[in-house]
Amino acid sequence: MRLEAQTVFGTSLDPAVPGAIFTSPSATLRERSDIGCILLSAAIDGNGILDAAGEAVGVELPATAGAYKTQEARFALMLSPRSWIVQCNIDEETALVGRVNATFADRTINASRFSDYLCWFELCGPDGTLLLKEGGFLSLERDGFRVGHAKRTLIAKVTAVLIRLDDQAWLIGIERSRARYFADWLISCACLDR
Amino acid sequence: MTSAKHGYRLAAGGVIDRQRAVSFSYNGDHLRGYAGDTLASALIANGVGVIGRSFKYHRPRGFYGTGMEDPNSMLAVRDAYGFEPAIRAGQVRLSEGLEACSVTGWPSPEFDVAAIAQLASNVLGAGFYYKTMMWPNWRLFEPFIRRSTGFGRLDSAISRREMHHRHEVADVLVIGGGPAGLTAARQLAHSGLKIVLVDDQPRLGGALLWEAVSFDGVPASEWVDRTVDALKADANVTILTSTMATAAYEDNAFTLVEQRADEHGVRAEHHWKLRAANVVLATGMVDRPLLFADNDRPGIMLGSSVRRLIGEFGVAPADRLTVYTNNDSGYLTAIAARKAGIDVPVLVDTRPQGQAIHAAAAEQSGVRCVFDSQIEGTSGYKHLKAVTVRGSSTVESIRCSGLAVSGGWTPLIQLAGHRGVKPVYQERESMFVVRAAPPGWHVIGGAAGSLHLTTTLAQARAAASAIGSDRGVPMEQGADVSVDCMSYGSISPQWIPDCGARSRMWVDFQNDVKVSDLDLAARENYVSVEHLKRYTTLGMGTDQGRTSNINGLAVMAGLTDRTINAVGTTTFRPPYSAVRMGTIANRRDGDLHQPRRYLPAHAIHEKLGGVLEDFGWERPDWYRSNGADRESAVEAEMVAVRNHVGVFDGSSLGKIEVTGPDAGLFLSRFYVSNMATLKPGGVRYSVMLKEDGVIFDDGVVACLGPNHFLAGPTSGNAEAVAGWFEQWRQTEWPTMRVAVAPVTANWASIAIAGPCARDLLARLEPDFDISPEVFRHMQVREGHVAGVPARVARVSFTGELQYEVSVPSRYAASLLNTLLERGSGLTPRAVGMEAWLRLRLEKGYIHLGSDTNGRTTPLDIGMGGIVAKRKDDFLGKRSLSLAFATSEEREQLVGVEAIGGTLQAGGRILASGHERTPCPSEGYITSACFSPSLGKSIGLALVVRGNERKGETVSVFSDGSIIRCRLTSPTFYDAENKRLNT
Amino acid sequence: MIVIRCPYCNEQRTEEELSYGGEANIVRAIEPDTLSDTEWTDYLFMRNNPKGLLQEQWCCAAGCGQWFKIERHTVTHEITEVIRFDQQFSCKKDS
Amino acid sequence: MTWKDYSLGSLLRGAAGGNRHWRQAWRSPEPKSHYDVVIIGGGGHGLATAYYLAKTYGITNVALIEKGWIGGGNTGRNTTNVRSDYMFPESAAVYDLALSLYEGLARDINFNIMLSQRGWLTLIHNQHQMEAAQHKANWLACNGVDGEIIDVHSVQRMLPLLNTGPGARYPVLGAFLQKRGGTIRHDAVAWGFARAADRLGVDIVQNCEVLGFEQSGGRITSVTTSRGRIGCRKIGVAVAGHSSMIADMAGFRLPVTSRCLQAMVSEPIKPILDHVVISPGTGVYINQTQKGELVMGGVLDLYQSYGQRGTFPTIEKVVTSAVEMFPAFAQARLMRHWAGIVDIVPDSSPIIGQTPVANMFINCGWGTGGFKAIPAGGMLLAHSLAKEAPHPLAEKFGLDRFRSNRLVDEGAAAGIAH
Repeated sequence: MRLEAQTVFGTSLDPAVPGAIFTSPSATLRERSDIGCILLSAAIDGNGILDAAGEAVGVELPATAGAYKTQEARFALMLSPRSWIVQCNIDEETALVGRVNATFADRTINASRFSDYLCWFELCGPDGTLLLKEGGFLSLERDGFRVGHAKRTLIAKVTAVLIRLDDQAWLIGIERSRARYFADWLISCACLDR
Repeated sequence: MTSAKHGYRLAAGGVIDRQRAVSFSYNGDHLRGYAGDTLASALIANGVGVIGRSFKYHRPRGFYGTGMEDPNSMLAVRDAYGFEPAIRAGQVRLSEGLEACSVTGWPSPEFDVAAIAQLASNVLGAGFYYKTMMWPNWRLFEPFIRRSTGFGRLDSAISRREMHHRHEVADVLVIGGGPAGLTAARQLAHSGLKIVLVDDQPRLGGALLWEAVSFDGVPASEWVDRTVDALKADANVTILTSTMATAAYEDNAFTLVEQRADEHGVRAEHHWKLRAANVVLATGMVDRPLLFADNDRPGIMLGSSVRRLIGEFGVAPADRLTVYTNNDSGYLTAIAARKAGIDVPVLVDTRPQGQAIHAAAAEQSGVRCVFDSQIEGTSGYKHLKAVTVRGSSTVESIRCSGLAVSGGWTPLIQLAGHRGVKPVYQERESMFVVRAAPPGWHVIGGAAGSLHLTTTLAQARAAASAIGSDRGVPMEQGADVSVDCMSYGSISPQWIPDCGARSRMWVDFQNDVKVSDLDLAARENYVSVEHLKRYTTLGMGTDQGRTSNINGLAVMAGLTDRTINAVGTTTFRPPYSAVRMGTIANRRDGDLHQPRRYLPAHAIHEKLGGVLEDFGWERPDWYRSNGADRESAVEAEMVAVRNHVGVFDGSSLGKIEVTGPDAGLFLSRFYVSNMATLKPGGVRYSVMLKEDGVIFDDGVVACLGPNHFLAGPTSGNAEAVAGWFEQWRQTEWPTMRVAVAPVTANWASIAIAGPCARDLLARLEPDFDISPEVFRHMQVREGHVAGVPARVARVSFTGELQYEVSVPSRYAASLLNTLLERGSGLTPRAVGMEAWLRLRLEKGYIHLGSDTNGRTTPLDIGMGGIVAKRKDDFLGKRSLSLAFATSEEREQLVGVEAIGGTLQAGGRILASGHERTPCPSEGYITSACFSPSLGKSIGLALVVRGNERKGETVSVFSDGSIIRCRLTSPTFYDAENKRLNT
Repeated sequence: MIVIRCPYCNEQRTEEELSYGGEANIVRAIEPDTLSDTEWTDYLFMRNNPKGLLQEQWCCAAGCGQWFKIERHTVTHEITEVIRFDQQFSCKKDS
Repeated sequence: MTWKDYSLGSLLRGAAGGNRHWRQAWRSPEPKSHYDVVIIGGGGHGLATAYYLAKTYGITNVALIEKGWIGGGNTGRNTTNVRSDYMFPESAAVYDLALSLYEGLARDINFNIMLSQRGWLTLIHNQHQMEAAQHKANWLACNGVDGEIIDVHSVQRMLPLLNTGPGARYPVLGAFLQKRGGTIRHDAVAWGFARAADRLGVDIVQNCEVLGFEQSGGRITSVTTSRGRIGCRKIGVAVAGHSSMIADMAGFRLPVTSRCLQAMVSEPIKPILDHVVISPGTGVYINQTQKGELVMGGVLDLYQSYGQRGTFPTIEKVVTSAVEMFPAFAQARLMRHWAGIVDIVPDSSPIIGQTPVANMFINCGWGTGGFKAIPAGGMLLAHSLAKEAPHPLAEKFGLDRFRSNRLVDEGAAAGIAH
């Protein structure tokens, strides 16, 4: 027996556009249920263990907030000085968690399953920035959020992990229970004619 | 409608589009204006004179201004997209089919029966209501007063305006698109700085749209067009027209309201939050009224408004216009009127001839000027008919249909005031100005009190240069332009005229505050500017004192022999101009008002007929599939758990992984129980306290392996507890080797409870031994169930054998389905919150927040033994030895059983010997239900000295009646714990 | 709208992204049992509340989750210093 | 008493005489060099203290000193709501005393304070709140204070514009109603008490800022002010958000932090809301003034502040919630928002009585709810000053409760903000 996996929006995908939660000429929102991730939490400071952890997950762990490291199909971003999200294919989650926790048997670094904690959205299109900025500043610095960078911030009252893939594409991780609300918010921003 | 001696459209002039006529209605009359008109200019052009009535005396009111300074022209306005119950006509742009209606005066502003109040004006002086209507009771009078107040009625129509939020960051925010703002923006453009220029009008230019100005010999409009083109060529410049900067906050954050209109009205509103490093305040200035007897008659208008009407809209306010001034800008009005062909019988200047720099120019255009003169009074009730002019030795009556007044200028510095700037009175110009601008601000032009355009432009260039060098950017040196225009010159104010009755001099036109009211306030010692305002209601109308404040406090200064600076101004409060509440709320209604949180198996709960309630998460309270109504369904759900098996979605329960070499020690500092001694595979229940000793949260902690714990706070506190852990880790115990990772949403937790729970779990084919002797109560296992990774805790909230199965959330729906479908023969039922809570009540387990309150300690809920055993410290422990925790008055948790009757949560336990309220009480029923298993009404209660009173019979007061109850042990069901240990 | 640059993630954060922790530098005793009731309740309840500069702790709650300290004027709301939690303010105030 | 000359008759007489017969509502005397009692703080509580000190306890050699203008602090900035639906008997006794005194105050001080007992409704959004409301109703009945639960149909009748439809984010199951709750014209309370105290001999000294104290033998002998040194036998303090500063000058600490509480009004509209409503779902409370303005308030701003300027996120929260509760309010226009400095203590209950300085007595800690308690606060502080012992109703509200942690935490007991 094996239980069936279901995505957050598994039952409400727009059949017209495969995988899209909504689409308009200027923006498209998709759920990226193929993205998995794990959460690394360190019990101590020190860059020494970072290298070992990076080796275990196959991507360098960035030591500064906002940096977004990629190595082949792995991506890593810093959540806090002692925690990182490592993105991987969802099928690799178990193996990655196992590898880290085997490397750090005393749990000075712990890997937690995190694929189901965040719902990853991909927002594409020329209006992407405008839509996101309805919910907050994204950055209080002019040009403060460049392509290839990550950020944790508040959008429309919920915390979001944001990755700017390119000028017109974003990955947005939202806590699963609030993902539906977040999508509703973006849809309401996009539905109105500008 | 009315004769042409009121306002009319000039044959030429203005920046309106005379090719595009716009039809609209006013009080049902169909009228026409032009694109580019405001509702105010169109109404004046159509000869509308009386636009409303004043608040207290219902005096006829005409347009006193053309913009938001106008205290009089509040109208209800409907366009194709929405409805404004009351808005100043000058703030509405005319659109096709627009409907405007009066909101004051009954049956109409022209004829208002309540005008009879004027007869009693001596009785209705300042603050009269504080002195009467006390007997027998204010409530008797209140309805009459209330009915007479307010502008406009809300209607229930849903606005079709589109609403958006905008958040933006800029290097420079330029507020005001007149000559000052445009010059500053132009010079900063193309420097790489990101500039946002806002102006509240649809067209940039500010006063250049209507003042007679030329730049380098060409009309100002060409300079404006050129400048705007240059700004638009820079992609870093954002121009927002029809956009009001409504408020300024800390760190140069602003709110802006942008209206986007089409020919049918205001189609969309964008509410901006904008933060800028630098701010250029170029908001200009407005004229202020002059005080004289009967200065409130329709037909009397601010001089600057008259010039704007003529210059921007091609509208004459009257065919025969007297001008009254104490400064040189009045001459500009007279000359503009003459140029437009309006008859100007006389210009009355309060000053000596020597001061009037434009007198010759005025006389050249055919205006007779009289000096050292005052207007002593006016006549005409619904429209001005004549004014009486008193010179040094003469008195003459001048017939006229309009009077333009200019009593000096008021710089619009409200936004600086929002930041706490105290305006300073500058004697020479008789105006309040900003002396110390907030950091990063530059106040220029009219807002800075500049009375000549040359000065204004120089200030703008200086501000731009300062910003440029501040930011280290290259700056195009703006070319000097030669400006040809008339200066506003100089002023000599005379605040209280020495002729005319003070009880006829209006200071506040909307609220009917007169000089005599200020007199009375001064006599009664309401002399502080705030007392003055509040006692007389001066400046408290919808115009927020734009025309009345300065005159009011200058009069008060005179009455009390103080300087104007000593009196000071009232504080400017945001917003600068009233903002529709719907604009602020924007699209945040219904489900978007506050995020809802959904369980991972939400769709299944809906399918099962779950009645969802917001418990912080959307959770099923009960299931329609289990019964026709709440009571029968809840009972069926309870019976299922007690007799076979129930399935409950507890996914919202908090899950925090605490890891690292010091994880156990770390947790032991929070919980009353020592978590450090928990062995892998073990689970322990406990409570945690805040430092004041009060219970903050409860839950179980599982030890998943060495240095690896999973804390399970309550659903409602999950995020707060994670934050609490992290705060202590960072701030007090930074050397502990521990990490805190909240992972709640990652896992769906489905509890299966009941005598058949093990059988049901077995059908999920766990890959570990679940036999009772191996997997015991208060233990945890990690492995796989139904082929997916799982954590299974054997814990019980219901008193039955119970497993909590956690799987990654993507499997939640499938797990729930599987449990309900694979349970054939075991008849599993979905169980909702209510049944779940009643089951635990039978067992006597506390529900945090119901059976504990913000003062409950572990000593009160029977955990004193555990506290006493702890030798080491934990948060809140020290407070348990303070007097409060050990006092005799503590309410302690007990069970209660009804002796006949039904218990209800919230019932008060009366002090013994009392049978009727009011009387002392000693605690309350914290939870209650009818127990199907026990066949009686039971509850938990917090009762003073409860522990020693078990067995006692008490009276409980609830909803007006009293029932008898027995205090018992809190555990009603299976006190020996046989069932959960099976 | 208060804006603070978090000394950990180096982002400017608006007050909506931050949480407030009140007065900084309140240290919990290692052994609370040795404190008198007065000392303990001082720790629990008594707070600096100056009209002027106040040293306080904030958390970059919606950002990197780190607690840090600032010195801020309680009337103007001007922030005069922002430091990491393990750093000392440059000039120690009297009170 | 002769000074009670406000009446319709005197208005008519005044009108006939050009309103020249009105006297100063209160004098502005120069401070004397010594008083029996100096009261610091010319807000409602200080003024009420002065009045009751003179009226009830016969002590009239009193100066009330105020930094700015009387009623200029929270008294003139609050949302003017009054109620007494408190659960702890000690709180109920204080707030009900206040409301009872308010009920007779207009005639007592011969000044129309416009008490409008239009009913105070606390909405009930869910089952948990319903149980809490039932507990409250039962407890109030035990305390002898009025209050009842009404069902959603009655709520709809009273508040026809309230959003009770299926799209409402916060469903309404009913409401807790205290009929005696309502509103009062806030300035009138300050001015009325000032005038009455003045007529009984109290010197009200405005623009008189406290700069320090002179102490001897653990007692304050004089107050140094911006208008000179004023000697005193006893001293009363009622300065709300500025309590910590006075305590600082006198040499003791308080469990008080000062925070901004914002309030706001819309432009006036025709009567549309006849009661005072609070939604525990959003923490927002609303009433409509006699002038037609919608008055709204909500939660405290995030941080300690003496700024008297609010922050926009709070405004947005309050307005958005008001519109969610009453969708038609979207059409009303927000005219003005402002802030007061409130004195927050850990249990949100007042501190009344003796301070560590022998002859100094304090009244503070009312937090967001001081206006509704003004007459009681004044009465209890006056008693402390007169008798140098707590009033029986104030015994549980001493500063000493923070040493034993015997707090009176109404909000914690209710499980919702109050």
